[in-house]
Amino acid sequence: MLNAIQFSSFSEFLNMGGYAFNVWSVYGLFTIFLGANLLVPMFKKKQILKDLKRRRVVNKNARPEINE
Amino acid sequence: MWLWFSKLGSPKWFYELSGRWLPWLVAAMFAFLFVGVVWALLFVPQDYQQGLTNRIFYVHVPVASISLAFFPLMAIAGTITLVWKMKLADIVVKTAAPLGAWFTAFALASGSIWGIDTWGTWWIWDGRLTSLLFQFFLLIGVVSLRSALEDSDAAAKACALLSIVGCINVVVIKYSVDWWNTLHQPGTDFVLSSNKANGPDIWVPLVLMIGAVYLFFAVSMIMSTRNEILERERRSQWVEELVDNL
Amino acid sequence: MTVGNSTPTSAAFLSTLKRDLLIAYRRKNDVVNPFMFFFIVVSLFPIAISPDADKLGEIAAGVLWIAALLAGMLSMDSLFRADYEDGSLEQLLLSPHPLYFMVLAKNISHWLVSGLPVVLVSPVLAYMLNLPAESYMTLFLTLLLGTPVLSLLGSIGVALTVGLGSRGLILAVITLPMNVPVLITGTLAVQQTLNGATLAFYLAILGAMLLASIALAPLASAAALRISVN
Amino acid sequence: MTVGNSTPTSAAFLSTLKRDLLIAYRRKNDVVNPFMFFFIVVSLFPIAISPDADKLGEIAAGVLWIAALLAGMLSMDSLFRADYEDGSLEQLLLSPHPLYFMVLAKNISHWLVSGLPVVLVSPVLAYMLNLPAESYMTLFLTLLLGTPVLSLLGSIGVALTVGLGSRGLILAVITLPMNVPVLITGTLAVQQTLNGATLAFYLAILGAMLLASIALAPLASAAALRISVN
Amino acid sequence: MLSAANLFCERDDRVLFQGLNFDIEEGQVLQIVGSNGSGKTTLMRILCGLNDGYKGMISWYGEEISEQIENFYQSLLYIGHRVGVNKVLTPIENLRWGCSLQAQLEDEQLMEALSTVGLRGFEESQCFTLSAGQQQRVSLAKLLVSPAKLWVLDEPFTTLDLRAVQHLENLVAAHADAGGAVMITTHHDLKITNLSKLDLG
Amino acid sequence: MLSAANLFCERDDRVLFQGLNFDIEEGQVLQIVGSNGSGKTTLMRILCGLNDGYKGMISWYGEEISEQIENFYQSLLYIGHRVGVNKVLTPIENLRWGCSLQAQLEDEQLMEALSTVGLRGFEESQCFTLSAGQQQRVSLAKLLVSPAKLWVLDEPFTTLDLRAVQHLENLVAAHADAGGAVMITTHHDLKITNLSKLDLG
Ligand code: HEM
Ligand SMILES: Nc1ncnc2c1ncn2[C@@H]1O[C@H](COP(=O)(O)OP(=O)(O)OP(=O)(O)O)[C@@H](O)[C@H]1O
Ligand SMILES: Nc1ncnc2c1ncn2[C@@H]1O[C@H](COP(=O)(O)OP(=O)(O)OP(=O)(O)O)[C@@H](O)[C@H]1O
Ligand SMILES: [Mg+2]
Ligand SMILES: [Mg+2]
Repeated sequence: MLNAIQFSSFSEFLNMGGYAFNVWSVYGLFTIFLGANLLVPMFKKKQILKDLKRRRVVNKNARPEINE
Repeated sequence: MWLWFSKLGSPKWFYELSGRWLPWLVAAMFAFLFVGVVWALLFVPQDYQQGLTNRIFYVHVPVASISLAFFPLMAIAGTITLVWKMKLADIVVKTAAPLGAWFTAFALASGSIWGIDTWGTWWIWDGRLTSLLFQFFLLIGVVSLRSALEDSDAAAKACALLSIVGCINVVVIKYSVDWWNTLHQPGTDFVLSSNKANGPDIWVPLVLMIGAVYLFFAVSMIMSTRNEILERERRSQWVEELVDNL
Repeated sequence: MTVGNSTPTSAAFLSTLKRDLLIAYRRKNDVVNPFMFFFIVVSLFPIAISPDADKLGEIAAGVLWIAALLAGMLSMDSLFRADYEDGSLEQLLLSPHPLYFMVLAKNISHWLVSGLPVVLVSPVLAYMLNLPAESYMTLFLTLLLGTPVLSLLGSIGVALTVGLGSRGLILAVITLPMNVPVLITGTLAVQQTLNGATLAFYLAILGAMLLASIALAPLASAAALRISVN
Repeated sequence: MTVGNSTPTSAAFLSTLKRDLLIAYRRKNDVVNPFMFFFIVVSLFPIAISPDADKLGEIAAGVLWIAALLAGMLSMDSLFRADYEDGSLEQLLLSPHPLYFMVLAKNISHWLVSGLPVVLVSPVLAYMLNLPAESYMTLFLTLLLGTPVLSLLGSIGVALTVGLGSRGLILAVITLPMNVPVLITGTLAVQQTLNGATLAFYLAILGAMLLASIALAPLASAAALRISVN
Repeated sequence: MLSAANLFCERDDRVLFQGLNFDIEEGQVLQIVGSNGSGKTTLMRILCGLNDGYKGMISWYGEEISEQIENFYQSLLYIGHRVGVNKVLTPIENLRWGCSLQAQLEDEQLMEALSTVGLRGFEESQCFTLSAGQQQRVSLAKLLVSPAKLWVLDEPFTTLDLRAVQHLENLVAAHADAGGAVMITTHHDLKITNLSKLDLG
Repeated sequence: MLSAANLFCERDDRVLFQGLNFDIEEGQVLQIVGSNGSGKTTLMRILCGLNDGYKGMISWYGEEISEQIENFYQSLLYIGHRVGVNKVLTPIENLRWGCSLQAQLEDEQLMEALSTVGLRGFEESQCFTLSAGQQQRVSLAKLLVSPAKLWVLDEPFTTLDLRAVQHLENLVAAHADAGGAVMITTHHDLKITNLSKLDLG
């Protein structure tokens, strides 16, 4: 069922039968698209937890009143 | 059933459940993605008309077809928000809108790049393209409305309503744009999938990629949903415990 | 306590309509500006594209429709704003009548004041842009049926954004895409009747859109208002 | 009293610029919406006029200029409004520095945020509207020089109307006519360079307009602000 | 007539009130007291159906309020922080529209109400030429002609001068005596017999 | 330092004040009193140059004010009804910009000022998440770091709680003691020695 690899060399693969720009830019954008939507929520989670931690500490210690 | 429904509405329950599922989903996503991409790039035979640009097919089609599902999804979640005031549904409306905009943007971009060689132009004012473009605009509208409304309760309801209205509109726009286009450019049909009939070499990687993109959609939605839950429930006991245990 | 008879909804509807027309009459800017805006935007096109009569004639219908759409949409902002700010909107929400009719009354008054003048002046501008003479009637009738749809749809967007401090262009971004079907029908009507299609077909479609939006849009606006006032 | 060194005007200028950019970064809508409006308005034209590439190519330059003008003008509203409402504008008027520079800083930040994205995306839209490829550069450069002029002129109108409760379309009616010379120069440049004229001439004119409006418009805006705050 | 059971409201993660129970009966004047930001305005808006960010049960003559919202609105007069007076209309035009939603009244009745609240001679001036206190009076003129049994007044004394305050207090007392009910917030001490208070802290 | 001679102001055909003469000297606290609408805010805005609908002469250290507006503005700190706090910026960002127009300060000084007014822990929250009183405090933090000699404060006590009011009064007194001058409106009784009053009726 599986065809053979369609390319005989790596440079041929990179060249994509002359459509290198189109194919690779689409796959590049695809990577960005996936990456952004996976990494951004990941970092955001870290940030949120850090922020919550900080606030937890602040809420325990701070007196939100005027200090004389 | 109802119990399950209301439990699903409980953010804490969802957070814990999704926390257990997420690693598996991520693993499955990467597996599908890896096999799908390698197959699509390396093994799929050249198309007699399009040459090797048919590789674009395997990312364009899954993303484009899922992007059409966003407004229905948001409209359903929005209805649940308005009628049953379920918090989780609003979170879905909130996280789906930007992700939908990404999906739509990528469908537009990959389609355009594909078009460079198949049509000889990046863009034509064809019915399907135009309606997808306007879907993109409407999604940006939902995102903007959300970010403009500072009061989160009002924002939730306003976006839910806009999603419902927008869903109707996406449908109407699609039909009217098709009508407009076919009256004007009867010839501009896509060089669509004559591919489909061509046997498993062509469609198995497509199925894999569709699976991968669906999994990606699920993973990304779940991750943003979990973040949103953390932010909204930050005063609740279970989040405080979670934070303290870090 | 001097108590009168309780009001039928029709009387409340008329009273709201009359009030809004009276306010528009007092604030003449609201009447004149959409009209002026329409005029100015349309006259930018001969300047920006070409003063050539033939070229203008080809694009005239589209330009007039787009300018009418923009003028309508940008004038919508005043539909609920003053009422929101002075508290009248709350009074409206607390009236014992279906909000649907109250919103409809405001929509009608707004269209009479800012949409109708644009429709009425459109033949003049069509002449200035050299629209083919056979199309005047089509343009006029489609605008007459189409601009109220635009108003009704726009009012949903306005109701959603009335509570925002800084609105900027968000109203436009929300509502412009919704107007596409109307725009398509209107401009197709002008082009296709020139090619021999029957006007009645397009008018029927616009009429159906108008009926649907009269039936549904005020409901959505009413729901949106309740959300915004919250 | 902890007293620092008194501020040179350049530092106050930079601080105001930075603040406005920061606000724009926080209120992402102000950045995204003018851009989206531009995009949406431009995409209405193929729908309203014709999806035919050749026809679109003829009107592309004019359409892009008009859409940029409208987007710029309608986004202007946010230039001073929030500051007026929260009192920051008064603080600006009471700063020991020439108001000219403060207004200029706000104008620059506003253009960077709402004008520049429009200019940057214009080649893409030019492509979609099938503008002749030779004209991309002309269009881009004329917009790059022309939109700041539109912003600077618009800011006078905004400063005059910032105190008005209901603005509606009055800003548009005031400022659109002022923008006609820029529009003419910009679109002529595109047409005439296609016919072989030199671009430099038009760029020189636009450059002169830009210099003149940098020199004068903030003065007028500053005066208008003093009047509006009164 | 109006009763609330087990009301709970939270805004911005801060609980404003919880487990709140109270009734208003005919003839009663209920003053809601509490410091700034304690939720007085929020409570009133919840009761009037302008805000649905609450949990609990509100009923009107024993039935749930959402079941019979039109009856309720027919009997309700709410005057909030923003008084609902359009600036370009004249007092008489404002009053005419404001009342027309609930009752059909003759212009003479409206004119009389306006002159009772001290606006004789101003009936035909546009409201932006009136002072803040006079605008407040326009909205209070509604109290004189409305058929509503329940008045909900949110800080109605702001910007009023002493004589007007006195007049309004008398009006409130008279309304209660005639079988109406009044719910009112103010930081000012009311000299009304039969006053009950609800303290939000 | 600041003196007004024969000031006259009319708004909407109503004379607010006429023949008004007064001086503010170093070390003085001047409270402007008067009923609502008597023109307190208008007077302050006239003195600051935000309103030019007046007749008369205002001078700064003996010279006409318009001749040396930049010197004057270098020494002036005005906090009006609208306090100049942007809602989307954080307190530290607001303070940084607000001060940068007059003086170059280090971030540490600003942080310290914010924690002195009780905003420790809120330096990085956007201001729309702060309560009205906290927003007011952001603007008052400027008093701690500004080099201005003349403070013009229009109802600075609104929305502040009792401790904050006390703190602000101390601040005003200390500023006067250190050779500054303060002009202030409030309906509240100031417990400050060496207070002069100007009554607008
Ligand atoms: C900007 C340009 C394009 C856009 C916005 C676009 C949009 C879409 C959308 C929305 C779909 C999903 C349709 C559905 O699931 O019902 C789709 C599917 C597809 N597109 Fe594109 N497309 C573009 C360009 C192209 C080009 C240039 C080609 C190839 C020549 C292409 C080939 C396909 C194919 C084969 C499918 C699958 C068809 C099907 O499942 O019915 N597209 N596209
Ligand atoms: N639109 C809003 N969004 C979020 N929170 C709000 C909103 N309006 C008010 N709040 C919060 O709700 C609380 C109660 O406000 P409310 O206006 O009910 O107070 P109040 O008792 O009427 O005060 P006042 O005496 O100042 O009128 C306040 O703490 C405020 O921060
Ligand atoms: N923008 C305006 N246009 C016309 N008249 C105005 C304007 N602002 C205020 N006035 C009038 O000027 C008078 C004085 O107003 P001002 O705001 O100075 O009063 P105030 O003493 O500060 O009152 P308060 O104690 O309420 O702050 C008022 O009678 C008002 O009607
Ligand atoms: Mg209140
Ligand atoms: Mg005042």
